[in-house]
Amino acid sequence: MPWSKEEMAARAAQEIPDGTVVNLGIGLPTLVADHLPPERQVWLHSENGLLGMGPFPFEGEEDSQIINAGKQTVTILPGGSTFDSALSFAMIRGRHIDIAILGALQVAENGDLANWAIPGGKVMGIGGAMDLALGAKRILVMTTHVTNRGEPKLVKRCTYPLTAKACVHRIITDLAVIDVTPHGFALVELAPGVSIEEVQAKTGAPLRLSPTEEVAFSG
Amino acid sequence: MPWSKEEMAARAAQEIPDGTVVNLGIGLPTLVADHLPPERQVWLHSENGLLGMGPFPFEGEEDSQIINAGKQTVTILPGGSTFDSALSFAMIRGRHIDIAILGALQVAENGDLANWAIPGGKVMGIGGAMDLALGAKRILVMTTHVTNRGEPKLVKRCTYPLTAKACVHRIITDLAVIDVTPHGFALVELAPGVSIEEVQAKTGAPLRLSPTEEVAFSG
Amino acid sequence: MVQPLIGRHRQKVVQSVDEALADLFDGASIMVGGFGLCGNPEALIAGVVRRGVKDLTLISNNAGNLGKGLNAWIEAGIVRRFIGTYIGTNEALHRAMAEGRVEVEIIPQGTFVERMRAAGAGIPAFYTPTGVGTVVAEGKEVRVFDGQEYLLERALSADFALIRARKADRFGNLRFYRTARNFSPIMCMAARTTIVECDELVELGAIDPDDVHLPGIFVHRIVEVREHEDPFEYRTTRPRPLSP
Amino acid sequence: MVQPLIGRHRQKVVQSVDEALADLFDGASIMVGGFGLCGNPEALIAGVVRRGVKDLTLISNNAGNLGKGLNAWIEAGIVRRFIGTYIGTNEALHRAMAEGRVEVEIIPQGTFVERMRAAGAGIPAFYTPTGVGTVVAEGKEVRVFDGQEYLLERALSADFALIRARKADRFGNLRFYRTARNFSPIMCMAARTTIVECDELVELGAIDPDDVHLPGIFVHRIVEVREHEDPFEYRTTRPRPLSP
Repeated sequence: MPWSKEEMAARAAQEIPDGTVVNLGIGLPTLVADHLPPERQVWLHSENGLLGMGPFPFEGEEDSQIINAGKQTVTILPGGSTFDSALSFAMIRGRHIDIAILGALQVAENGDLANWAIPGGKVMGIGGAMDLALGAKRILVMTTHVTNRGEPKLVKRCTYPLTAKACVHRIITDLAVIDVTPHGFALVELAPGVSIEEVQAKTGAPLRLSPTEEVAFSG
Repeated sequence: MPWSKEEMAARAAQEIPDGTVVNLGIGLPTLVADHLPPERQVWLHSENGLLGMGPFPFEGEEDSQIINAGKQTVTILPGGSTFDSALSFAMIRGRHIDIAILGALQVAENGDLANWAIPGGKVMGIGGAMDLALGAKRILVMTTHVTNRGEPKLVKRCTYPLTAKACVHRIITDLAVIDVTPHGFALVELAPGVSIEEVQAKTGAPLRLSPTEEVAFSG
Repeated sequence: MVQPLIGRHRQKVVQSVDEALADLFDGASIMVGGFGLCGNPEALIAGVVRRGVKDLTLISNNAGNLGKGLNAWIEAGIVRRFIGTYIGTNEALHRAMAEGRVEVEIIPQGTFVERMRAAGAGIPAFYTPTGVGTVVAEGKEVRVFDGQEYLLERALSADFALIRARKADRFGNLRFYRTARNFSPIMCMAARTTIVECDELVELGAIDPDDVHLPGIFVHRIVEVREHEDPFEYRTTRPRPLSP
Repeated sequence: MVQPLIGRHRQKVVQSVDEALADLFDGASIMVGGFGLCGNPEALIAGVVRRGVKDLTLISNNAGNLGKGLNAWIEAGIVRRFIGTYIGTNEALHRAMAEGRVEVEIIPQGTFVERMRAAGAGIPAFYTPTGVGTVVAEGKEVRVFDGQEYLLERALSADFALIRARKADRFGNLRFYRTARNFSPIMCMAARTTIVECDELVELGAIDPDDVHLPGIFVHRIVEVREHEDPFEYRTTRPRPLSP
């Protein structure tokens, strides 16, 4: 059975070591925060100028001047700091962020990421996506394995406008965990009850089954 | 009679309008601060990261962590601020400083300034000199008219290593006030009892006597 | 002897928004602080519509949302060109784009703010890794340093910056509050004329020198505005735990 | 499943200067904060001499003065190369230069700090007006933007930064005091490993989020050192007015 969104978030949370700085993209990746065990010290960065982001506020304690990059009201943990956008993107572009978890429209087998525009669709904008994809030391992607129309999101070459080239390290979908290696996609883990054949059928590029035979990409 | 150092400083102080941000170089220019009338609101910038510098502290109130760019103990006026060197030089290079008053070894008739190194002499370093000469909107130079050995400091072409090209607007020496114009040096004012002939004799380039005939350089 | 003029730091506090905006002009480029609706100079934004200028180039991260903030400029038809990073659910802007009323230039957010910082810091151009191999690279110089490709990006200045601050003194030293800071201090540095709307005007010296977020050298005009809506864009909460 | 490692932000506080400096190595490049003797990490500077490393590249504005501060490194003969902006009356450095013991590279101060900021911000190179037409331009690309000449300058990084802060919490959020701030926050951003000597270690949350001068993301190691000399370089005073 494929993983639910919350199960995907829980699985992604396992990818976050203690003592790291992590940026969670808008949408699916935002869910990961709730699955980090309290004893694990993770510093969440929000590119609008906040490090040490806490959970959503209790009702009645919302402050419209304390938001995340998705413009949702959040809180600030002890040890948190606020700063201007130039410093915030110095953190990102300067490779000081350990992990960014991003959504995707397409990921290519060489690690190219497309996540900001659909050809012919409404222009939604770039925001911090290109800087994050390029700047964080390790890029995890969280996405459904296929589109609403059943088309693979993991492909040989992206056909949508790129966010950044060869930047993705690992992909967590509703069906599997897949690494981007120098030899293409490599299966790391399957959702319970999902077969290798199903994942391969829904992936637009060859899937290697023995990732341990290859040296994994490393940031 | 030539102006004394204090008289030069008093004359230079007349060049500073109310409501400006001014950087005073190390040495002679530092003396200008004492000649600013208290009602004139001048914000002194020190490139080590201080805006709103006040006078030297009263004895017993020195703080080794509050210094100017000459490493002298100073004070901070109400409305003063401290900041890092990157922001300090953003102020300078970004043309946010109204006036810098700098010392000089040589000034050329086209406004070239040499004030950081003597060929064959000890290397003293550049510090903030090049940024200030280049970045402040108006550059005043304070210097003795000739060297200890009687050689002109105002010259046709600098022979010492340059600080910046075509940057000087006005020069205040012990003998005169002289502008740099598109047509070379132009006399603005003489120290009392000093003759035009003496100034011309001690200046290494032609001195125009009717500055009002030319359009003055303006920052 | 030259009679000194009065410098621009002598008198910055003005008594009204209209006075603060008196020298705006048609065709001006205007930076506006804020991340979405957070940190907007609300009174200055409304004042610009009242002022009646047009053909503006708006430089701001988002251009408003939910009919609020800079949506007022889009709907008033006074923006000819928008330079920003994200549109998202900004329906006013989507409409204006579709109808050809507003030309839109989208920039990666890190490049957007770094270009403004460069303008304020006297840096005419810099290289960045962001956008290499994407549409952002079109028409731009690509250069290799130490084996990696970078794009050349130019400084981005503007005629005016309209900025919201929590506190200001009369020299223009500013304090911002929480994530309302975002692009504001950088825009103060980048614009030729910076106009600040502060919640509270304080005495010189009320802000400790070490606690000034943006020194007053970058500020040209200050107006105190005590009332703000500070709207929520997405009010998200979590359940309060039951008391034991 | 990959077993997560421990990230570098888990445990930064160390109990001694020697522990803080344990991984220094011969030939390392080391940035040291301070403007002259103001804002020096005194215990770390002394600790490096004790540590016994050599052939260092020292990146600091002045390299000490009056026999104090970084003069200790010059006199101990552990510096092979000095990159800074000003020597002035630094006799120890003048002697070492004359004797050919230390190679010196002098950079304009604004370029010096901007190159470090670039390194910390992921900018490999930028253009600056400073130094055009001077010896600083030698060997550098000159490029015209909008009719004015600029020099191409490269980012400046280092293996280590040794930094003094007034306050730090265990994540490494820092507060500096007055003009002791100078190059320190920028060096924290620029170095691969940033080691902070703080006067006072405070609890997480003791520094308000808006009052953090340098967020802890840029800090790798923290040691609390309560006693400092903080020497005067030039103690200048004015007469106290007589009481009436």
